[in-house]
Amino acid sequence: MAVITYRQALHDTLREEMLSDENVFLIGEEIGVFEGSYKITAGLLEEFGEKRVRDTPIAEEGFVGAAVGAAMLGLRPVVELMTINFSLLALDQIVNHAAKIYGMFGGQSSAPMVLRTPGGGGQQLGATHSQNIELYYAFVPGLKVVAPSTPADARALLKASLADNDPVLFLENLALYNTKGEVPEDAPPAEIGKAGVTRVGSDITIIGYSRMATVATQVADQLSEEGVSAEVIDLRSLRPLDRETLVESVRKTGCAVIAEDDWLTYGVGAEIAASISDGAFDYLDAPVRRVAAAEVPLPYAKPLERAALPSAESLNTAVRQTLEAVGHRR
Amino acid sequence: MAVITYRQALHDTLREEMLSDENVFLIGEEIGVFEGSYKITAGLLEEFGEKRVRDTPIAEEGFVGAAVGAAMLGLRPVVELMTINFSLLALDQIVNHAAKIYGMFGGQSSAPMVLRTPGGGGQQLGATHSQNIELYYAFVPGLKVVAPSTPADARALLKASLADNDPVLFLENLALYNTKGEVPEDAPPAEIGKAGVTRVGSDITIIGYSRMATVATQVADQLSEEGVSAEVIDLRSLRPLDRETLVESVRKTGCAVIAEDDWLTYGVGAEIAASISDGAFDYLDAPVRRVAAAEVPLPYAKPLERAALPSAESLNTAVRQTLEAVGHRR
Amino acid sequence: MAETATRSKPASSGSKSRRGTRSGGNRVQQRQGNTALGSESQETLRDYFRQMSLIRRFEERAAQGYTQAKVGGYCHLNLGEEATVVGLMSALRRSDYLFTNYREHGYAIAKGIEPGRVMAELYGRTTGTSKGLGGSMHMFDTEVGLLGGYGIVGGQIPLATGAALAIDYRGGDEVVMCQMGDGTTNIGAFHESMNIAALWNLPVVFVVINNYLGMGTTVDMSSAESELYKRAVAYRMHGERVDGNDVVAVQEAAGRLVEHARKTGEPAMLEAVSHRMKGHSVVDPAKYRSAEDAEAAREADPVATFRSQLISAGVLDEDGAAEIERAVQADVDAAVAFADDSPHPDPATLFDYTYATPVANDSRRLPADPVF
Amino acid sequence: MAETATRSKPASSGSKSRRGTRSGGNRVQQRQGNTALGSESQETLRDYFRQMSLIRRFEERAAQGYTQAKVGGYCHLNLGEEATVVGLMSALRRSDYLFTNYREHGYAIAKGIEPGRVMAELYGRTTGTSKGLGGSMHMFDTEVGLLGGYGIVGGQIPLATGAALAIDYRGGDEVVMCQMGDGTTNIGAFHESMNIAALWNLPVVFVVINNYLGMGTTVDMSSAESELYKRAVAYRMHGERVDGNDVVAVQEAAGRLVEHARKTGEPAMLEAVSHRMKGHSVVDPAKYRSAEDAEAAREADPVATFRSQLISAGVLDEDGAAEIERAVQADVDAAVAFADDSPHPDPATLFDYTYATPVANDSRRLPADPVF
Ligand SMILES: Cc1ncc(C[n+]2csc(CCOP(=O)(O)OP(=O)(O)O)c2C)c(N)n1
Ligand SMILES: Cc1ncc(C[n+]2csc(CCOP(=O)(O)OP(=O)(O)O)c2C)c(N)n1
Ligand SMILES: [Mg+2]
Ligand SMILES: [Mg+2]
Repeated sequence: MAVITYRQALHDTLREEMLSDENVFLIGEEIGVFEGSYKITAGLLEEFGEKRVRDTPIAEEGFVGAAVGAAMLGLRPVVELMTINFSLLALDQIVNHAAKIYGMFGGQSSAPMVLRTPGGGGQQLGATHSQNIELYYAFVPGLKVVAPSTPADARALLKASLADNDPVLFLENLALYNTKGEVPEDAPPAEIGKAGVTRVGSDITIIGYSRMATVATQVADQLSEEGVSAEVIDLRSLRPLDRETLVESVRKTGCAVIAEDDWLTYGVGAEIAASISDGAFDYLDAPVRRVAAAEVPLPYAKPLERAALPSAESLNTAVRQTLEAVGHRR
Repeated sequence: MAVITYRQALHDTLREEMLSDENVFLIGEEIGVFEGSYKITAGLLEEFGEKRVRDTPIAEEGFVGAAVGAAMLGLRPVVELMTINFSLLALDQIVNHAAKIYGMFGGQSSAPMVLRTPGGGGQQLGATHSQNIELYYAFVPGLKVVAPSTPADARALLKASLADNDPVLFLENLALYNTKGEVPEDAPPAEIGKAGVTRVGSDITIIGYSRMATVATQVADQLSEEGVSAEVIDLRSLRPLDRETLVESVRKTGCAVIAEDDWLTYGVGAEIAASISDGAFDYLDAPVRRVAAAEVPLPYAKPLERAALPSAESLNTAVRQTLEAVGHRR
Repeated sequence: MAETATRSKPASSGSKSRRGTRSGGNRVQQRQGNTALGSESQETLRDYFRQMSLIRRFEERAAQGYTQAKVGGYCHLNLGEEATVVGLMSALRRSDYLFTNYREHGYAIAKGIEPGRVMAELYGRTTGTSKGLGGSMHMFDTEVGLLGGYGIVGGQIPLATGAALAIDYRGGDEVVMCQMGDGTTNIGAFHESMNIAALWNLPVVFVVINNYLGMGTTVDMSSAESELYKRAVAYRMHGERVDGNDVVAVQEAAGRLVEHARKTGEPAMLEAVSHRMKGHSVVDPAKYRSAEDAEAAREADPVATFRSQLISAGVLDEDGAAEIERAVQADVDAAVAFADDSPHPDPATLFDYTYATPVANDSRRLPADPVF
Repeated sequence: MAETATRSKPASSGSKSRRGTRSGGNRVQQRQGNTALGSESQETLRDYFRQMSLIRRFEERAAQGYTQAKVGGYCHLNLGEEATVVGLMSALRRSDYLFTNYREHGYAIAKGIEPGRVMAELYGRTTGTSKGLGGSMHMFDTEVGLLGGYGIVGGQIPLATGAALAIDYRGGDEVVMCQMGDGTTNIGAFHESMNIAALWNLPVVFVVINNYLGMGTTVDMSSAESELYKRAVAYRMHGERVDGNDVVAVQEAAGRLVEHARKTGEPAMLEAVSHRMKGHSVVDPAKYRSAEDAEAAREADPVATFRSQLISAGVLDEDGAAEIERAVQADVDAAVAFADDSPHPDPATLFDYTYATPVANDSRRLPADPVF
């Protein structure tokens, strides 16, 4: 079992899948000669050649749509969208086409493809380059959306996504690429649609996904030193959403805090909060709390950016306040 | 006070605003020679000429972006996007540009424009032409989103949107165009960011917007005949969201049902449910219930379409079940 | 000094004057082409006539079905475009792939789908091309290689390009045809995909049906270069224009470009100048059209024209023509009967077509169902 | 027979061979143009040199600021493009409008913003061009008509077209310049906006800075028509190419097109062939570039070239040049000092720039704030 980065896990899994299935190919901007904006695909052009690693013009609608068309004929494209911000330019091909091919035509064809793309702020990239808009995909029937937070999950969910016959939005995060973790090489693909309980606890449930799942774990660790037993749930799959796991946990702990990198109002956490408030109605001892980004176009200047984004500190504060509200004693 | 259709109210208000401010102009596909896909702009090309009523090529990203640029120089474009489904092609210009102009450049310029577009299913237009994706706009700081459900609101909110210095997504609905209502001609512009209590009641709160606000009223009327006193809230503004009005109502009634035309998971109703579950935590006698569209690419065939979409019947059922859950006796 | 690109003079003087009017210049020029019957066999020519007549009659019945509320949603007809449709489809093999816009009933039939299944789709029945889930705009049939009619303007272009990429990837010898309207050449996806297809040398023929109108907007109102085939130049792609009222000319041009693509992998663009005889969709009264223009469209009627041509050329006599017309009438009647007798989808199947691979926790809730 | 569009032979044989290599043909051809000093006054020429030197020095200091962690985010420099930048900006009036991509520091300075305010933006300070909210990619100044640097590739093109629409609407005599890179000509927004500008006759000059690279992707890898100015033909728009290393030639061409647009309202496209001396952004080591290519970029250095030209032509002597260089060095030092001394934005102002018109119930919550 190797300890590798999230980046390496993605790279290695892509390579393995390309070796084992010649229908798998990579397509996107700057993934070949440039080796990927975030170097996930480094070395793959050299190893697999231009047919399997296809550099595209800057034409998100065009090359994402081309991947959809190729998938309809049975290939398995893995698209890299440089960041999720640019995916807006391809949204019509994803939402109105990829997601509808199977249903609209009565199940005759589908679009088995993986759309890899990182979200995330915190790098001073400014308002248009720091967004977390996975909601746009999680909302759409016909798409599946997964969001690994660890190198092991990156591997297991990428394998699952490539084995799936539907279009899968595979959410990465700029801040996770250099994080490390153990990656069992013989682990089976993950099950899409299942959340993971990554820390078992009894006092409070903290829910996150992607970067904020790792922040949640961090905060749980901090709190455990103070005798608080926090359960952490990593959603892993945003669509389908595993409501059962969420509700089961909150029925046990009686309270929950959601940690999300996107904007609060209408964000992914809204559905989580609504679902928990519904499914654990009789068990909740305090309102479900959400920690999310301030609702502003994210500023460039560091002090403002820092103030706007959720962090271990803000999550910690919210967890403590919730524990206080339910009368938890440390 | 005239009784006119929602369509007529939009038409008349556009005309008035064009008469009173020569910076106001209309731009969109088929709005001039064709008189609008849904005839909102009928006659305006003839009256105001090609400068004020500009037919565009089929180029959503191009003409919406052109409207943003024109707004930056102080014009007041009213864009018609034929249906909200096609707005996906312009989303980058709306979300990454219009919504960011004010904040990203430190308040030096803004994009005062109104993006009119209808949502709505139920016309057998199939999966790509029947979506309700106002969420994509309601989620974005920098945008404002309003959704009138009556002719009077259409007028009052359109006036408010045109008076506003920010980009406003003005949500219409195919099923509302022919609905009628009283329109006071001297009413002031509405206040963006405020919901309306359209029926006062004490037993349950029903919340809707756009078409579903009218369905909510209909159901409240049905129930009142049976002695149920339902309060109806029409959101009117999705961004900003008037949580106070919602919570105040539910603190009184103790239970709530949300009626929405979009998909349930991650839909607009998720935020409403989350907000109510939080703000009225100590007052809720039953979980907040949501009535929404089935999560499928909407099929063409009538029996399937009918089954998939929310209606007065499904809302009525959910309200009755919620009343039962709280032990309401008729 | 800098190099300078050729700058052709616009046909009309400014944007203003182009609004609401149509410059007829090019159109007349198109109509005057000598319509020879080419080297096609008499049998082929008669079959073209049969197919064109079938599509004509089918579309008339589709409109009627709409009036009778048997057909719903949007319904766009190929009336006036029959020669183009049949000419194009005759250039394709069954194994070749076709992507179209929403105006595709005729293409579906000419590509080889039973008219009954096409009508059943309009009627929203389980026997339809898309099991009734797609409707008029969204026909599909893997068997005959119709990979979809698409309702989003331009949406089919990236998909078609991607299908050609898959063919190239596998070294297959199929060709993709991507049909679209004149108005569609102004959308971003057109540009992105034309560039990609040319850059990567993909076997796809982009066909623009220039019926001079996108809804009510004329080509002159929407395209700065109104000779649409010239836009191929921006991608170093071959482009040409053909009289879309001439089935033989269309078949010849399309066949040549398709076979060239098959042999070399090179894409091409073909503009077929055509007429839309009726409104944009069944419900559009087309009040914006001038009397002359509507008259011109009626006069250009490709089915009537081809009929007379075949009769003058001795390929058909009046009786033979009438017999074909009776036969297609019977085919359409049968299609309607088939559609009418077919079952509506069962609401219980609502959730069967969202995902190809079932996964845990998929939402299968009706509007009145609670979340928990 | 159908009409046929000209089909120019691609420079290289197929898509495969174009990957990872760069066809040098056009480039050499560009470099050989005779660089005359034109009819500009000596003072103007010296000022061009001053501005070019200022931008050079500024960008070097910006890179340094990045290394010192004074500057964050993405940071794209104009190193190698100084002649283009200064030539273009000299063609505009202060009242003309400019929209650019994210590689705009030099444009901001040459359009008239104090270098200190540009540096302060990079430093994220309240005195910056966008109050520190925009950063390197998002400079803006209403006073000098810089209507924004934009980070989304192609995002500025529709906006610029719309600004030109506003000028046309009001009958003003301003002109819009819309700057973009070579890679940007492949995105849909380019096509849609070029068409709209030509169709509606809008006073905008689209300038493509062809530095042969979009990140690591060459023009040959991304554009089926690699002579980018020829793409204007698809819109019946005038297009031309100029040597972007020649400040006088750039000024002349841009000035001519800008004045033509001012007089007639007609848009145009200008391609300036240029070099990117360093990586795509400050952090890019550009390993993908061949040694010759990197060497060629270094050799083409427009600042050094122009300096020698001015000296040989007697417009400057070595002392005069050195004096200018000292002066711009001082300007840049002052800019850095100004930036360094300027205040960081106060977190309390976080919610002040979301809406221009305040309305009820706006969310002004920090991450740790509860909803209720
Ligand atoms: C992206 C998008 N924008 C607008 C529409 C509405 N619309 C449907 S058909 C049409 C006109 C298309 O004209 P053309 O391409 O010439 O095809 P034709 O209908 O003439 O066959 C328009 C604007 C749409 N379906 N999709
Ligand atoms: C829509 C979009 N896609 C991708 C990117 C990432 N990106 C930033 S710059 C760039 C290359 C642009 O090249 P070019 O237009 O030639 O401009 P240059 O950087 O050479 O000035 C890319 C792909 C982006 N910012 N926006
Ligand atoms: Mg047309
Ligand atoms: Mg470049």
